[in-house]
Amino acid sequence: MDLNYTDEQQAFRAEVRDWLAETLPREMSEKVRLGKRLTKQDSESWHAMLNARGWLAPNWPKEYGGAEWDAVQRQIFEDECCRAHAPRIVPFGLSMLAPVLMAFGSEEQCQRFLPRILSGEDWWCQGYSEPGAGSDLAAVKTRAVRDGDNYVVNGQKTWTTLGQHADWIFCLVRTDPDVKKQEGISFLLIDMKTPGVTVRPIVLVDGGAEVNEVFFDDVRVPAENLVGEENKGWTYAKYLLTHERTNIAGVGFSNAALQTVKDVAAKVHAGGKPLAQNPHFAARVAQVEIDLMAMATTNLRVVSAAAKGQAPGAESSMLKVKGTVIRQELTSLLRRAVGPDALPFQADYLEGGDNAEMMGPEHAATSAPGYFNNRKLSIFGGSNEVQRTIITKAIMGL
Amino acid sequence: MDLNYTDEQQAFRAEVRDWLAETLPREMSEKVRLGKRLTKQDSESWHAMLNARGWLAPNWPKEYGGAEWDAVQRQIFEDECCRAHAPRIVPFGLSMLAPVLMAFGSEEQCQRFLPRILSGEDWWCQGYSEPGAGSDLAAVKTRAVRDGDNYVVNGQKTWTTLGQHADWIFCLVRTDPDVKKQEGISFLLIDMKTPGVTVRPIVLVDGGAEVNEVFFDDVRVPAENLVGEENKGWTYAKYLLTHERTNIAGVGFSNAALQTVKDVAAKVHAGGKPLAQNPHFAARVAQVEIDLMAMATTNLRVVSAAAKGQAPGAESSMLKVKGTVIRQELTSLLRRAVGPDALPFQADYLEGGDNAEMMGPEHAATSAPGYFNNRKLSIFGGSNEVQRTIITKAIMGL
Amino acid sequence: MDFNLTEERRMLQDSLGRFLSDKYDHESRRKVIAAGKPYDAGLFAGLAELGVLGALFAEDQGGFGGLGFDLSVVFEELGRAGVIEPVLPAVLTGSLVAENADLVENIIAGEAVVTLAHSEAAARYDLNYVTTTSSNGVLNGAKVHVLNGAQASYLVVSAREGGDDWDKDGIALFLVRTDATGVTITDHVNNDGTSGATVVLDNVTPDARLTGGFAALELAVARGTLALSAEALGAMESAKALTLDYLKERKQFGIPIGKFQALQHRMADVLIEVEQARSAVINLAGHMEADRDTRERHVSATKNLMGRVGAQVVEEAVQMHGGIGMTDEYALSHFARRITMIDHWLGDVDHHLARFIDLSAGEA
Amino acid sequence: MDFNLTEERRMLQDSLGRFLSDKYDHESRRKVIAAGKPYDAGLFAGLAELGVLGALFAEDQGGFGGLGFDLSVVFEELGRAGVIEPVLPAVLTGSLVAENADLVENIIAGEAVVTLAHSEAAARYDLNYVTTTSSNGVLNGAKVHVLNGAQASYLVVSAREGGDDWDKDGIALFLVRTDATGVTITDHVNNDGTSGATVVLDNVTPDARLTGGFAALELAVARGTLALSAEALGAMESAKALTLDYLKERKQFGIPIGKFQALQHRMADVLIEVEQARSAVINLAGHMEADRDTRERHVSATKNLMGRVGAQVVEEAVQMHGGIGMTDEYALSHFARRITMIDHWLGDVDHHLARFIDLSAGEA
Repeated sequence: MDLNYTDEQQAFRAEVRDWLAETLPREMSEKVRLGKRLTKQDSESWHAMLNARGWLAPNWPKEYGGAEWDAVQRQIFEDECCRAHAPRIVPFGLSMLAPVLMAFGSEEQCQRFLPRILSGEDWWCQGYSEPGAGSDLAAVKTRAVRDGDNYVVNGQKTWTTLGQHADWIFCLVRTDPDVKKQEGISFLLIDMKTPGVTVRPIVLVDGGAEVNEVFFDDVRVPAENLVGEENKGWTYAKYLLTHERTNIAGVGFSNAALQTVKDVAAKVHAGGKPLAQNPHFAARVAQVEIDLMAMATTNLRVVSAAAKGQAPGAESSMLKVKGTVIRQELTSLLRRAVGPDALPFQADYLEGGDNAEMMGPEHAATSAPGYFNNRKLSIFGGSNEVQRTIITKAIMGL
Repeated sequence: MDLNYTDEQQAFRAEVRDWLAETLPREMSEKVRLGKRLTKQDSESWHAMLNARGWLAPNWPKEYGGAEWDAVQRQIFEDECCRAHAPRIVPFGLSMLAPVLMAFGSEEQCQRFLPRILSGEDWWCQGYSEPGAGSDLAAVKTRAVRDGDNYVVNGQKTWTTLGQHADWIFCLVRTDPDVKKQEGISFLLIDMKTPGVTVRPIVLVDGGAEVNEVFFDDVRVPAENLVGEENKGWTYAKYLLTHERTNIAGVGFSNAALQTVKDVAAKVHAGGKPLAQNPHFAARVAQVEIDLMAMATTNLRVVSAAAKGQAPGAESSMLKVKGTVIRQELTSLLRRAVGPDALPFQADYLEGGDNAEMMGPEHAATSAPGYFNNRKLSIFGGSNEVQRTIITKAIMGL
Repeated sequence: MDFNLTEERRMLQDSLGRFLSDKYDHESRRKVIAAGKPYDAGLFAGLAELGVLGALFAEDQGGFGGLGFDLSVVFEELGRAGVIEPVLPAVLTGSLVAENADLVENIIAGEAVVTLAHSEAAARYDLNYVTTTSSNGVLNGAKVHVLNGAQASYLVVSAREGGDDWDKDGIALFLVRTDATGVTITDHVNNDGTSGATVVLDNVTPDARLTGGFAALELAVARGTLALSAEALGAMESAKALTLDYLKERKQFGIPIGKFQALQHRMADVLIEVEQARSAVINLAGHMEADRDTRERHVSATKNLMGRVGAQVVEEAVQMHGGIGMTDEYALSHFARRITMIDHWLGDVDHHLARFIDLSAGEA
Repeated sequence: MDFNLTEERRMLQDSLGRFLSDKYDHESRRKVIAAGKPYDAGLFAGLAELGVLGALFAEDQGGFGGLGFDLSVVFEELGRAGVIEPVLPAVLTGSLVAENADLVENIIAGEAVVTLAHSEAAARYDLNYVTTTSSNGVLNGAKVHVLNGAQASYLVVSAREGGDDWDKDGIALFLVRTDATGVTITDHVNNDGTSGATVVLDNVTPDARLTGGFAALELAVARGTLALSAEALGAMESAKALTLDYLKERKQFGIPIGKFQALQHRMADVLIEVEQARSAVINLAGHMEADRDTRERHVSATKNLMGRVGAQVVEEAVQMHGGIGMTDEYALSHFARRITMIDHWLGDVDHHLARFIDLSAGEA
């Protein structure tokens, strides 16, 4: 037992921290720190900076231009990025599609798509969820019918995050409606510029439009864009879901959010004293900090086992649930810390407009929208209800 | 809308309060206040005092010697008894069996048993639960086979509260094993002195033995002790369960328990100041007090509707759940208030021994056992899980 | 003890409920907000015509209500429908301008919005913090979170005539025309769709100095807290109803999600807590006319409970709905925002918990 | 970073686990308590022989461990089995009597129980409250909650040489023979089956004045807190295992109750929180040798978390079991009592939450 990082790991952390200090533009980290929304250009430019340094794809093998870090290195990198308020890397191409292509795609597909993911030429989005399906991902209704060298796709996807920026979408489509629902699904890559693809933004409770509906109306997709075998898509999807769960605990995000809460509570006054000295508020913050200290270690235990090649089982579901509980509690603490100044809806400020006059203290504008937006954490990516069922069933062996 | 009691109701409250002040022996109320265990004699003597005043059977009709109070009067009486730390009236004969006899028993049974319940000559206990059945009360296995003018009973009951003191037990027994489980149950009255009845106490986590197992080994019960019709027992049992739910919210108990917590917190010191001034502890107490203020009104709303003849539906399940959550939180606050002095197990003191030297402050001895014992509140009388299912199904109409 | 509404209040409740379900729906409300309008003037006029504003005033003030249960009946219905029209300002200022009969008449007719300009940037939720000054007959200072400030014709402004920033003594109240010289009002929309404003007062001459200081202000805010709490209750009832429908209708893995026991049990807790919220509103309404200490203890108890239950109802309702519950298109998200933001108006859970403790100890 | 035990610690863990599952069960423990015995002397000797006490001391003290992770490994196993034999006193006093090599040898051999007589009736959980006096070479005062006081041959007694009742400065530590003139020990059983005592000191001449004052005491209590936390973790693991078995085996309405989704989801939270508790114990063990402020911040973080999680595990395990979980016959009730009472030893959730806040602000 040793809670200390090795000298090598500490050197790596220092290297990452120094690089971030030099490279990450101040206006970008301020946007992240203050919870403002990032533009497409922000994301693309951060993507390019990481790619230039060779740190864009932590879990890719070196032959494809990846960093090939182990799980502990990846955790250190995540922590430092959160600490520096770096933008979150858009994961759909890099961490979700790429592992599937490497495992199940053809050599041609890898050669064609992977370099364009790294270069940022292709922005990918995910076409999994459908209206009315919720956590039952296998209930795919979008149909793909083979017609010569093409599939003809009809149907609808929803909750497609940042689909409005995307060049390509990877989709689960139904290629056989007559078998068990998991067995007739295929994994198809679709160019968003193909005729018949329509994107409609969904405005959320925080006033933003980060998710979309994507409609397919007789969309013709070359058969070469099928990944792996027809009707085996469910296998690939499940593989992807495992990969989606890296950094699932979000310890770095929570550490940064805790710091934000503390900063605000130190500045804001209640009854003439800093809110940080209010015993009730201090107790709430201390409670979540103590939980986070423990979860950071729970996370490292899982990461450290993963670094030794042990596959995480129910652990990643546990981290998902506890991680989101803590993150949501922190968003709730932030809106409470901000107090009445959480009332105004400052749309211009949220969208990152520089000349918008801000009302109230720092973080006031983003605290309520952040609270509302982060309700998604326990819904998306396998709801916490689904995770809880997985945990108990796995451990009971039911 | 009017939150005030009528003049009549206020006069009734004053009458009850005065009578309690005059009648309730100090040593008895001190036992209750301090959470000590009552002896059989304590219960019998309080029973006799109430009977002498005509207040023993609030919900019985006058013809049988009851007080025939409405729901609001009953609530006032309960509140005042709790406030005065009166012993709880043992309910098995008075509030559970008696309504069943009045509704479904024969005239002979009423004439024979009701006066003896009032006089205290017969102490009744309840034979519902069986080992392994839990909340599934219809899973009765104890068999009663007709043999001439008798039933021959074999089987086992459990969790029989205060069965060690009882003269009689009312039992659910299976008289027809070949039909749907609810349809082959009968309601039988058994004299505990009959050969073949054995009572074995169950020691609980608090060191006390308030519940028992009751074994029946070829016990011969006269057929005249069958209540109502053979195989209709489930109907009577359900009727009884509704009656068991009077004062289900336990507002009076919670008010008394809250006062106890406050008294202890005012006396006990933490860091040189009264614990009551500790902001963390004060916040816990205030939170439960606010919940209790609301629940008292929720309870009065239900009681007041009941007084007008409206039958409570999901409301009584709601009161059961919220009432037990609050009561359990109060027992937890009490043990926390007492602090390290909750450690010693003071058996002699608990049993009410007067010459046992008490360690630590008042209530120290009973705080931990009280916490453990009151875990039962969410288990017995229809577990909170069962209640929650009832609530949602009733309101969704599922 | 009687938990039934009087005949008059039941009639008001029924007619208001009918009016709102006929004239008001989620789509029309969304359109008003999207169009950048603070509210629907026609609808507000309709509410006034129906007597909604009159119900907030006593008979000797020209109304036909004015007691705690009048406020709770009206605002529960407004909350249930998600109304953003400026009824609350009349509660916050009504008792303060009551002696000005003409103005009250205009308020009741829906012709004048009079709102409270009291909060200041550093006050957070403390009612006694006032730095705006009144001296030499003019007011100077800045007010924030002024509800419907840009739509109001008059403001009730708190200003200090003596004492330090936190003193209860020395606070006076003034009636100020919004078009008076030196008044600058900047308008914004709030997260719950209501309209807020900041007000800067630069050597403003008030129309009148009103009777009553801090104690009158505290009572006005108590009435506002009751109105907000009842509104939150109504909104919770709507969120609850939407969720119950969703649990029945929505199928996953082939069965209605309301059959999943984990959701049933959590929904049971939501149902219980909404009843608790209703009782808390009744408690506050029933003690609105009690002595100050009793009333204020109930103010803080109720607002604390509404904040806690509100968060639970919002979070559970959204979670049980899944993604759809987070969309602007679906009514739930609007109720969620309103319930949540009510925790930020006139004191949140923590503020009122601490205040309840102080009041219980006789210290506030 | 490495979350695996060293080879030595793993061997100790294995042999201790085997020894306890062979020699120790719920029935035998119950019989010892029912017979009014404080513990089983034979079993305690067996534990000593196995090296359990030696693992608590460093090599230069005659042991073969003494670090945070040695304590956590030993006490997790003791907790898992529900051991009431007096191992904890050696943790609470070991670092204080370390310079007395003969005494340490006796402790390690299981021949002497040396326990801490520090708490006083009005101290609650505050370590700095001491009114027992040391003057003119004799001790006078009264101590409470002395673990295994009636079975000990020596006490480490804290007494005040200067300062007021709450000062950290002026506290000194003394070694006192339990059979010394003027020592009166009254013993009792605790709710968790352990043996406690009150000690009255009436002009008692100590055997020795020990090196170190409050700082040494604080470290000893930090080690005790780690031991208690690890023990609670072990007990939680047992409560969890019993509950998982019960969920699988117990049928209601014809199906295993573990198939009920509401219970599955609550059990998932229990499983998550037990992992949190394990991490909290690791955090404290891993910082036991850190600087004082870091160490004490982890002491309070861990003890607070253990108290919260402990209550959740106990309450959920009992609730899921139903009545059977409340019976003395069934092992769960003993784990429930031990886990709950650990919240009352060396500071409960509230005490340590407040202390964590103070320590984080550099104020304790």
